[in-house]
Order: sequence, then C-alpha cells, then structure tokens
Amino acid sequence: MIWLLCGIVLMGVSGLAGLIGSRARDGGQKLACALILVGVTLCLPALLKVLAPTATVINWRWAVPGGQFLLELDAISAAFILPLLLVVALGAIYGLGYWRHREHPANATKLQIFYGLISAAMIVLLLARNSLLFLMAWEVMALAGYFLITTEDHKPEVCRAGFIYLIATHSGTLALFGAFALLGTGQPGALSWPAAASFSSPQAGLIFILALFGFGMKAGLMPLHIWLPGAHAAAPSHASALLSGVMIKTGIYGLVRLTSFFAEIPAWWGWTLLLLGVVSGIFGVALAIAQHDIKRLLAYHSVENIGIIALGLGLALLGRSYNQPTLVVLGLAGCLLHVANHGLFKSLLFLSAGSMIHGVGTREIDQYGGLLKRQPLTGLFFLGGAVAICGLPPFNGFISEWLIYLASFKVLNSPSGVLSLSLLTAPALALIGGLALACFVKVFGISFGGEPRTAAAASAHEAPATMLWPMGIFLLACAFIGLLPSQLAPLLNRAAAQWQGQDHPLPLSLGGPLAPLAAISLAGWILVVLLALVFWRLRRCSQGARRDLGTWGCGYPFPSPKMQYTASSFGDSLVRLFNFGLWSKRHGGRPDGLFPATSSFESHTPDLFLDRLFSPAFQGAAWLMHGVRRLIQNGVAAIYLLYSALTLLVLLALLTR
Amino acid sequence: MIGRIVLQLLILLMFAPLPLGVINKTKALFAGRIGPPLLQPYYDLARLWRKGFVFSRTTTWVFLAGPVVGLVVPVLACLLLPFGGLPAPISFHGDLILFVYLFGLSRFFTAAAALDTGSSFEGMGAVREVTFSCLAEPIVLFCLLVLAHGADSLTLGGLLGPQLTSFWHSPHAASLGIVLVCLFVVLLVENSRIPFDDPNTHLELTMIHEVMVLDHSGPALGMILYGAAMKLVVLGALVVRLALPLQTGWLIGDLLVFLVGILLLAVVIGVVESTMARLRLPRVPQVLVGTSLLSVFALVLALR
Amino acid sequence: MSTLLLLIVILINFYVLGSARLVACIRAVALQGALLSLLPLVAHGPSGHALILGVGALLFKGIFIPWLLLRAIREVRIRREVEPYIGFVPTLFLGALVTAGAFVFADFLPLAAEHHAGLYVPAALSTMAGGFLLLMTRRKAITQVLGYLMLENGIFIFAILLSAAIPLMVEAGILLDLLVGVFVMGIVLNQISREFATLNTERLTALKE
Amino acid sequence: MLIVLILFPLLAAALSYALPWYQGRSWVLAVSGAVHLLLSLWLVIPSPVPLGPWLGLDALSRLVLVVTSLLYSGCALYAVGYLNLRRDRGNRVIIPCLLVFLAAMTLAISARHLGLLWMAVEATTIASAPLIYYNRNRLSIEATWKYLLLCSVGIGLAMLGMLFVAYAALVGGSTPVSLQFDTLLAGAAGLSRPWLHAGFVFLLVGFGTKMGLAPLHTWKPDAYGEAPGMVGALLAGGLTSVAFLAILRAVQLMNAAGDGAMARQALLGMGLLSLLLAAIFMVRQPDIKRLLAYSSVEHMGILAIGVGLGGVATFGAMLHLVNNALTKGCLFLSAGNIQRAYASKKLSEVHGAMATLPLSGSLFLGGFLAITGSPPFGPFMSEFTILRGAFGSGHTLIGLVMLLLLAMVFIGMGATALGATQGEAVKLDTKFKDNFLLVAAPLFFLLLVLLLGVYLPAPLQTALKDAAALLEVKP
Repeated sequence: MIWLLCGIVLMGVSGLAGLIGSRARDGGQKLACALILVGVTLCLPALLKVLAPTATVINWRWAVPGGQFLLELDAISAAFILPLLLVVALGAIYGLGYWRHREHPANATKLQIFYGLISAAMIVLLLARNSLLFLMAWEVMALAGYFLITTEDHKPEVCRAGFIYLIATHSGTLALFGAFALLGTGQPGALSWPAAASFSSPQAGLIFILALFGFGMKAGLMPLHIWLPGAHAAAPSHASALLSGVMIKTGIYGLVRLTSFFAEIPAWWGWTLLLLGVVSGIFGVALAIAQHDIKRLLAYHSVENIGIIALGLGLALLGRSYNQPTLVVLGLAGCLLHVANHGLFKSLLFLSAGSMIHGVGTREIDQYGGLLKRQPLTGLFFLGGAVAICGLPPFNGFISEWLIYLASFKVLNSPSGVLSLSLLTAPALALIGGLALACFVKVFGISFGGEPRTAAAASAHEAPATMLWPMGIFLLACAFIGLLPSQLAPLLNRAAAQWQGQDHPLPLSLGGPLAPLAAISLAGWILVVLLALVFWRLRRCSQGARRDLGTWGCGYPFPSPKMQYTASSFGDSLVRLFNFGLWSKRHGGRPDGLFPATSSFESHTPDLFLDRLFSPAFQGAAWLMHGVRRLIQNGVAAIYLLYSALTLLVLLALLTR
Repeated sequence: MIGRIVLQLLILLMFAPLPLGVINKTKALFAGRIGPPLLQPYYDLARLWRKGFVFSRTTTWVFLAGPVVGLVVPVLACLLLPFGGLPAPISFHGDLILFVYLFGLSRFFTAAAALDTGSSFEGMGAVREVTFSCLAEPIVLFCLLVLAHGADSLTLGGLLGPQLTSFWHSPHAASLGIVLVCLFVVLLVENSRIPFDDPNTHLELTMIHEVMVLDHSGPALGMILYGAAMKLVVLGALVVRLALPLQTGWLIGDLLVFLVGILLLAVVIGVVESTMARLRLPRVPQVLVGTSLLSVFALVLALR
Repeated sequence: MSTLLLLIVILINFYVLGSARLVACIRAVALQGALLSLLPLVAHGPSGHALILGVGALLFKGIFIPWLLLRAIREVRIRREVEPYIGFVPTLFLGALVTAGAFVFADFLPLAAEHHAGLYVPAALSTMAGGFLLLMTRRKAITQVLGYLMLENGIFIFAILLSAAIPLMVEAGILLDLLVGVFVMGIVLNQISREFATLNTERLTALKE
Repeated sequence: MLIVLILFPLLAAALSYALPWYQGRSWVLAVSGAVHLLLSLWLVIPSPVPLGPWLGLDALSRLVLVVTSLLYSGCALYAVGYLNLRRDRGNRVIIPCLLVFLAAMTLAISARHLGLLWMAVEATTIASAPLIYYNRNRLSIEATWKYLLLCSVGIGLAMLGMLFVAYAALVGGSTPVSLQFDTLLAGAAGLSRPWLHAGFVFLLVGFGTKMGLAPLHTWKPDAYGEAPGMVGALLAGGLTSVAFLAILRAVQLMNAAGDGAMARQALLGMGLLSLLLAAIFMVRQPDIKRLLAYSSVEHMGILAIGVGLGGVATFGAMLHLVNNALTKGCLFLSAGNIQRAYASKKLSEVHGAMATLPLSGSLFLGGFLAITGSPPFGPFMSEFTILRGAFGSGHTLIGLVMLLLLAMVFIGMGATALGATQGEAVKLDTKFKDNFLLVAAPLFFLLLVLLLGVYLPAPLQTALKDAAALLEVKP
C-alpha cells in the first residue's frame, strides 16, 4: 500500500517536471511521462493483491475536524482504478506526440501539471474511506479537470465550456457537501464511512437525491450532462480521453459506493436510476447522431454509455430492494465492467479522434473523408473502438451490455409484479445499441471511407508512433476483455459481494450468474477465427484484381467527392425520427421551382437541456436579479438608512415580545 | 456431438439458397410466369464464385470486410440455434443476446463497406439500413422477452424447446401469436423483402439493402448473396420453430419438419411479396414502430 | 425642570423637521445641544461628573460643531434651503407619528421607578427618531449631518439616565469620538463641495448595484 | 502589556507623520505590522493573561487578535510595494491613518468594557474614512460619505443598544449598573428582559452595519470598491471580524441571560438574508472589487449562520472567521494588483489576467476558488463544518437553502472571476509588474488558507474550541 501511495505522489507531481526540463527537446515532458509510468507501475502490486482475503488499508490520523486519512483498496475501487491506470499511462505517452511542448509552449506545462494532478486525485478519491478526504480529492480532481479543459484558454468557446463545466461540477460538489454532511450526522468523531450495508438514516432519501445530483452531474446523467459535450470537445484529446474515460466514472463510483452503505434500499432509488439511464442512453445517442463535431459526438456517446452504466446500477439496486441476489450480481457486474470498458474504448476513440484532428486539423466530420488510406492504423484502431462501443462482439462492449441484458432478463423469474417493469431495460438497450451502431457507421464511414472532401483531408498524415502505440494497446485491451471476459469474473463477483456487504461471494463456477462468460469467450474466438480465415481467403482471391476504376455512379459519369453522403445527411433520417425530442434547427435544403438556384442545407442540433432550458432560465434569472439589484442598491444613501431603520423595527417587533 | 454440429452446418450451407429459389418461383407463379428454376440461386452463386474482382480505387480493405462478416455471422448464429431435432451446438445463459448482436456486427460492416465506396447511393442505402434496424431491434428483444418468460430459460435452445407446444395451448397463446407476427415482420425487414424493400427493383433510389452492395463484384458479391440466403434461413428457423413446434422425437423426422417449415416460410414470403406493394420509405418507420407497440402488447399479455 | 427642558427638545425636533432654512436648522440643533448640556446638572445635581459632562456637551454640541457647520455653508456658498425628498408637511406628520410612537413605546417598556414620571425615555426615542427622519428625507449632505447630531442628542438624553454606569473617561471618549466623527464629516463635506460644486447628495448616487 | 500593543501603533503613527522620508514612512508601517504580529503572538501563545476591568483577552478576542494582526502585517508589507506605485498620492495621511486604525482595532478587540468597545469601533470608522478616500476622486468621496454616514448612524444605534443593556440592569435592580462586560455577564440573569432584548437588537443592527450583514451592508460595495486593495483587505478581513466580535459579545450576554435561542434566531435570519442578497448581487457583477465586497457580505452571512446554528457550527464559524479573513486578504490584494495593472476593475477591460500577470492572476483565481469553498482550501473545511452543524442539528432545510445559495454565489462569482482571469494576454498600458512586495502577502495568505484546509494544528483547534465554548449556552 505504501508503494501505491508513492506511485500516487509521483503521478501527482509529475507535471512539475515540465518546469525544469529543456523546452526545445521536450525533455520535461518526457520526464513527466516517465514519472507517470513509474507511478503507475508502483500502483500495480497493490492491485494484484486485491483478491487476497485481507484488505489493504492505510489509516493515519489527520488533524482536521472529522478528518482521518483512511485509504482502503477493495474490489470496487480496484475495478475503477485498473482502467484508470491504463488510461493515465497511455494518455501520457500519447501526449508526447500529440501535445508536444515545443509546439504548444504556452500551455503544455500547464496541461502536464494538471494531467498528473488529476490522475493522482482520482486514485486517492477511489481509495478514500473518509468523507473529507473524498471531498478533497474530488474537488482537486474537478479543478484539475477544469484546467485541462481550459488548456487553450485563449479561445472564447473553450472558456465558455470551462465555465459551464466549473459551474456544473461545483454545484454538484455542493450537493455532495450536503450528502456527506447528512451521512455524517450522528457520528461525533471522524467522518469515516460506514461499512457496507450497515447504515440507515431517516434522511436516506435526501442523501440519495443530493448524491444523485452531485455524482450524476459529474457522471453526466441526462438532464445534468450539460457541461459534458462542450468540455470534452474543448480539451486536448488525451485529456478528453481521461475526462471521458475515467473522470466521469468517479460519479458512478460515488453512487456505487454511497448506495453500498445503506442496509435498506428503497425501490425508488433503483427506478430513478433506471429511468435516468434510459433517458440518458436514448437521448445521448440521438444527440450524438445529430452532431458533426467528432469530439462533441464522442462526448454525447459518453452520456449514452453512462446511461447504460446507470441501467446496470439501477438493476442492481432493484435487486437489493427486492432481494434478488443474481440480479444484484449481474447488474453490478455489468455496471462495473461497462465502466472499465467504456474507459478503454472511449479513450481509444478519443485518441484516434485526436490523431484525425492532428492529421487533418479540424474536428468537423464533414471535412474528413478517405482517411483510411492516409491513416491506415488510426483507421483500424478507430474501427475497433467503434465496434466495441456499439457493443458488438467480439469486443468488450458486448460483454458488459450482455451482463446488463441478462440482468434485465433475470427479472422474468421474480415473483414481484412491479419489478417486471424493469424488463423494459432490454428493449431500451437494444434501441440504444441500434442507434449507436448507426452513429458509428456514420462516423467511421464518413471519415475513413470514400474520397477526401477537403484538401486538408487529402493531405492528412499518419500519427507518430508515440500516438499509435497507445491506441494499439487500448485496442488489445478491448479485445482482451471481449475474448477472455472470464478473467475478470472473480474481481466483479467479489465487488458485487462487497457492495452488498457479504463476506462470501456467490460461486463463480457452474450455475453462478457469471458462469456463461466462458461460453461467450468461446463464441468470440470462433467468430474471430472464422472472420480471419474467410478474410484471408478472400484477400488472396482478390489479389491482382483491377483497382483503377471509379466507383459505380449508377450511370452518372462525373461524380465528385462533394456528392458523397455527409455526416449531416447521414444523420438526418434518424434525427428526424427523434425530432420530437431534439428540435434540430434546419436551414434551407429544399430546391424551389423548375430551375432551382444554388441552395444549401445545414442542420444544427443545440443541446436539449443546456441551450433550450438552462441557458434561457439562467438568463431570465440574471435579468430578474439585475432588476432587484437596481431596486435595492440604488445609490441613494437615504434609502440605505431606511433599510437600517426598517431592520431595526422588524427585529424589535420580532424579538421584544 | 461433432457429427451433429457438422450436420447442422452442412444443412445450413447446402440448404440456404433453396428458399430464395422457392420465393422467386412462388412470385413467378403468382405473376403467371414460369420463372427461374428452383436451383437458380445455386447457379448464380457458382457463377459469381468463378468471376474476377473489380475494385473502385476509392475502396480499402473495409470494403472487403463487409462480405466476409456478412458470410461468417449467419454461420456463427446458426451454431446458437437448435435446428429441428438438433440441439444448439453452443448454448449458454443469454446466448440470445449474442444472436441478436451478431447480426448487428454484420450490419455494421456491410454499411461501413457501403460508405467506403464514396458513392452517394450506397451511403443512402447504409442510412436506411441502420435506421430501420434500429427500430427492428427492440421488437426482437420484446419478442425474446415474451419467449423467455414462457420458457423460463435464457438460452435460445431453451426458448425454442419442447415447452412451446404447451405454450400454444396455454392462455398466453395470444401473445405467442403476436410474437410470431412480429418476428415475421422483423424477418422481412432484415432480409430486405417486400413490403419493406424490394430486392429486385431497378431504381437505386428506392433500394435499401441492394444499393449498399452495388459496387461488389465476383466472389465478394457471391458471398453477400450467400450470406443473405443463410441469414434468411437462420432467422427463418426461429419463426418456423415457433410456428411449428412439432416434436417427433426422431432426429430425421424433426429435421424434415424443420426443412419443410423453412420452405413453407419461403412460400409465405413469396405470397406476401406477390400480393403486397412496396411501402413508401417514410412509411417504413411507422410500420416498425407499430410493430414494436404490438410486441409490447404481447409482453403485457404474457406477463398478465 | 427636566420635563420642561425635554419638552423644548422635542419641540426643537419638530422645528428642525419643519424648517426650510438651513441656518435656522443648524442653530436649532445647536440650541438643542446647549439645552441638553444642562440636563446632567438638572438630573443629577451639580456633581463634578455632571459638570464636566455638561460643559463638554455644551462646548461640542452647542458651540463647536454648529460653528463648524455654519462655517462650511458660508464657505461653499450653497443655497441655504433645506431640500427635502418628501415635503415638509409629510415630514412633520411623520415626525408627529414617530414622537407619538416613542411615547407609546416608552409606556410599554418597564421603566425604573424613578423614571416613570420624567420625559427622558420618550424624549430620547423621539429625538433619535427625528434625527433618523432628517437623515432619510433630506437631500443635502449637511442636513444629514444635522440628522446625525440629532440622533446623537437622543442617545445623549438616554445616557444621562445612566451616567452613573458610564465612567467619565468613557463619556469623554464618546464625546471626542463624536466630535472627530463630525469633524471628518465636515472635511468630507468640504471635499464634496469642492468636487461637485454642490452639497446635494443627488450627485452622490453614482455607485450603484 | 496589552496597553503597549495599543499604544505603540499610535506612536508609530506619530513617528510616520513626522518622518519626512516617503519610503521610510512605508517601512515604518511594515515594521509596525510585523512588530504587532510578534507582540500579539507573544501575548496569545502563552497561558491566558487574566482579564482586567478595561482590557483583557479571552479566547474569542485572542483568536480575532491573531487573525487581524496576521492580516494587518501582510497588508502592511504589501503597502510598501503598493505605495511605491502611488507616489503621486503621497503617504503622509494614509500611513498614520492605517496605524491609528490598527490601534483602534486592537483596542476594540481587547476591550472588556462596552463603552470602550464602542469608542474603539467608532474610532475605526473615523480612522478608515481617509483610507477609503485615498484615491480622491468623485467616486471615492461618495463611497467615503456613505461609509461615514451609515456606519456612524449604525454605531450610534449600537451605543443606544449598550445603554439599553445598562438600563436593563438598572430596571432589573439586582445587578450593579455598569457597562463592564464581565460584571454584566455575571449578573445577566438579573437583567430586565425587554430592555435586554431591545439592547440586543440595537447592538445587532449597529455592529451589524459595521460588519455588513444584509440589509445593512449597503455601504460595503462602495467602500470596498473605491478603496485601495489593501484597505479593502483590512476592512473585509479585519474590521468585519472586529465588528463580529462585538456582536458576539451581545450574543454572549443573551446566552448568559438565558435568551440565547432568540439571539441565534436573529443571527440565522440575517445570515440567510445576507447570503441571499449577496448571491443576487453577485450574478453578473461586472466590477471585480464590488464582487469581492458582496462576497464579504456573503461570508458575514455564513458567520452569522454558523453562530446562529450553534453546536458544531459555532466551531465552524470560528474557523471560518480565520479563513475568511485570510482569503479576503489574498483576494483584495491580488485584485488590487490587477486593478493597478489594467487601470480598471471592470470586467469589460479586465481579462486574461492569468496570462498577463501570471502571479496576481493565479492568486486571484486561487482566492476565488478558496472563498467559494472548494476543497482543499480552508473555507471548505469551515463551511462544511457549518453544514454539518446545520444537518446535524436538524436544520435540514437551512442546510439545503445554504447549499443552493452557495451554488448561486459560485455561479455569479465564477462568471466574473473567470472572465477576468481567463483569456488571451493583454498588452497593458501601465508599467505595472508583479514584484515580490506585491505578491508575497497574498501568496502567503493563500498558502496559509491551503494549509488550514488540510491541516489544523492542535493548538489552533483548541483555541477555536475555546472560542466556540464562550458562545455556548452554559447549563
């Protein structure tokens, strides 16, 4: 454990290396990256021991009221820390190529400092077992995240995104203050956390609501996701990967951890999460389809995936409420595994998106095209990530979604009538999956397929090796979980047991809820082998075929790259289908008359909640407050004296009875 | 065990193109023509396999991956299904989800291959394909939920097991009937049949699936056709098993029932194709949403 | 004797509230201060403490501060009219109201036995309230200073009730503080008139929100 | 000894007035600040000195003394650098005034006699008026005028309040009529209730004006906005604490008389109102120093709420007093730097401070994060403790309202603070540059606040506990 702590400290201070190393040769950056790698390595031994029967704990005194420096590594924490370490390490390597010090002298050091800081803060957060320690780490993470997002703070849109993020995260933190203060009532001493399934409070509902707001804000559950698209789009890609792949999961971690304390879980908790999960999932992906900025699109997919994770957690909570142990195990395992999976494939996608941005110089999907020829490896990695995020076999996304499906099917066996409502999870998940597929077909096909739409895309170049290797490793990790999921089963099983406060997990072998993972693995291998064989055979057949012809234009002889489908046109039919909830703005597009003049079409989908609800509401409130201000603080001293007199009178009337 | 698996695969591989021939024959008969011979799909495939490739200079390896996945997926999916008296070779808790998602994989690659050509027509086809299947997937899930409820099992083998007979006789038979209808609709959508898509139309603008594979040639096109045929059989197997849950207890008998069922299904499809007009494209989502509602209704009936 | 004095003090309140002439107001407040300086002697007999208090009050409240103010208006040559936010009649009416209120309020409060008869408490409260009214209803900075003085006068009346409790040093300190306070106000007044060429506080409303 | 602490700033004031050397005067101030700090630490750290009839230090005043002195010494150091920039203004007035102000504050903190306390507080008002008027323009006159008028009237009311309390003793009959605080405290049970209550209200309104509780805060934005940064820091961190101490004296009296609950409710109400009004005024506040002034109103509200809630929250309020003073010091000083550099304090002209003035800009941003209660800074710890108090004592609704208002404050303050600090570097017209004297003090304050957030040494904890214990109702 002490090594773990050393690793955390090394990561935390790694960025300071940027201050000393030589700028021209990126020396500081390399040193910082090395420090992070060493830090990650130091963390690993403790993680390997997580399945050992004795827990690893650090318990030190801490001289603040209610404070106690209590860290503990259990299976739940480990499930979050494992992907975190991978993302942090690979992101740091990627940064060497993507955000070189000498190319970004103004902000590379800042980025490096906060990159290390946020990594360390997140690990501490995931290990903390004391409210104060947790909140400290939480806010350090949130603030470091803010500085990552505003790396390029000379751009106004980046500042705006950062501001929205900061507001959102701080409001969430305040709610957490409330939740943890309530959690600590009745505890005179340190605010250390109760053991799993041992806590009960008359204000449990309020705690849950506050925590749902605070953690949901961070995780990006649907009405609270407002900060997410802008922030992920604004940050440098490897920072986005860290934010989207790992940071937002701390919200999920918070919910998982907090709900584990309670001995009794009211059914409405699970239902609320289920509902939020469905809304986030469906609308997240629908909004993603409507985007044409690749990083915004990926950010909305984070909302979608958080929705899926919330579905898993919701089912697990329902399992607790209705006493369905298999439901708990499957739901929580799905939730935790999807957390890890999303961390992997979303990071992969953000990194490869970064490589595309690096190569082409824009985030607009509509300006890409034909990139697979110019960036073959990036394309391959992106394709892998896309298949994984759509939840398709043989990659890891399928495994976790499968667990959640299975959980929702398990409900069929339950005697409770109300519970069967949660069956709707399965079709909702199917719809989400279908839409995600549409979306990623769009992104992959439009960006990598076809002909380049712009000169910039035509002259795109492949990323350097420091960027390609991390992506490759992510893809391997995705495939690993997809093909050998049973390797993770013990960890998940134990996490589920710890979550319920049980000492002994359900059996893993035959009959246990996680047993079929081995069979899936078999199917996955068959699929991979068959695909490889047939592809190899076809490839051999097709050698020597003519490759110098144009695409068949259905009789039209002069096709141009501009005639290809674009991201907007691809998304249009689906966006129209969801227009009841998206309210896209559409301009032009209909040719008029017999000889139509040049016309253009563009569609733009503002965020449902940020641009349509929160922004106007805040504007209105600000206007109202402005009015109140003019009225109260009007500059006339006589009126101010009147306030004094009135205060005096009111207080006298109230107090001297 | 191995023998049964090989037998099942052989049935799939050998038998797959036949239903297409039956459909075409049926349609021809309805139209008062003699029509192509029943084995015409086999001839087509054989001829395509002998031909050479032509590639657009725009395409990449993804273009080839489409047909590959389209071929492999039905084969693997077939391994998850019981065929007649043959039990499913791979069976585990929750294999039904793998079944559904495998077809998602094939759709992903087919559409990606279509976009790889850079043709606006193929892009159009890809959009339609992914849009409609989005709506079809929840239907399948609802149907599977109904079946799983009836079977008290989460494997495809269990779902389609002997209890189906009693299910038909139980008060929940109505829901099973609705499920059958819904799955049939999904079958038509997934296999691009009228009234959702017309595989034989000549106007690219109205196509869905066919327009996606315009640029394929030679063996690759053959693989696509073959894969589509197998997909029809695999999905058809599901419908047939539901409609004809006869259990003779004798392997050959069960297999015969199964094969006859598939051919009957082909005839029914042929009849539907002959008697119905193709839907206007904007109508398709409406029909699919309607079908989803129907499947929800089935679930409600089943849980009642 | 004290009752008579206090009655005059209250009447002066009304006079100041109703008067339109600035110089007259200043003189009235000066008179009020001078009258109050007699009060300690009247209340507690001619002890040393009372004497010093009385002389101090007379010097500051009756002579020095009014002189300062008069000099200020002479120097800046401002219009010698009181400019109220609300008219004289309403102010007087309000003044009557608060005075009546002070009397009623004083009746409700449990007074020490020896103060039941006197006008001390109602006079203190009503002078204070009158000062407050003056502060709130007048435009000129200088009238606001007058209001503050009246307020202090009210407090002074009350303090006389308790002069036993307040040591002389504190009493002196308080008076000194008051003096310096008004002195500083005078300096600021001077600056205001230099900078704005007026003593109207209407120009002093640039800082808002 | 205490008397030395009060008198030597006065001597230094005289010295600085007499000294004909500009830089020398500045250093007299800085040295006096440092000496004051050392002396007060020397006074406070050993075992408590017995309370005298006039002067004395109890746990509460020890706390306020150290905080004020710490803040003052930092500001005095800053003043050397600052006054260097403002040679045209001269420092012959401001430095003696600053020193008198220090003496008055020290006297107010250590006074054990209510009359003396009143005198000292009034003296702080008078001494600080020239400080606010330092810039000598129309706006600063206006601010000074309003400050003088409102605070003088307020202090006048407080005087009446004191007299009422003394009269309560007179009417009650069983206690000696005196304004000596300990005498009053000892005989509090015998005070006449109506007079005591009225006295409390007048004291609350009077010193509340000085402290800046809404709706008596109206002078604050003007005065803080127009005064130089270090004066703002001293007012917001030092003077408000002193005024709060005066209010706490009244609360102590009410507690001793057994009417503590009533006092707490009044504080709670005014605290919430302050928080609400501050939140309303901070949304889209285009002026960074007025923003800080409203933030000060907000934090006075939090202090009042903390004491109003009682229990753990009182401890939180004591801690918050320390944190608020130090953080405000950092904020006002760095805002002063920004204002000097941009020659403006309006958001329309101030942006990109982080890039333009890396140190001052970062300090301002850090101060903003600290004051809004972000962990790991000190105010988080104190606000969280107050929240714990709220939820723990069953005031769930108040806790939730507080959270909501804090969120509003954050949004409002964030828009301005981030707008000022973020963005591209600006080419400055002024020759301003961050230097050691101008940055050391705010940096020190911020580091101290950070330290208080992660580590609360045992002696400090004891001191805070003792201070809070004075406010507890004794059974």
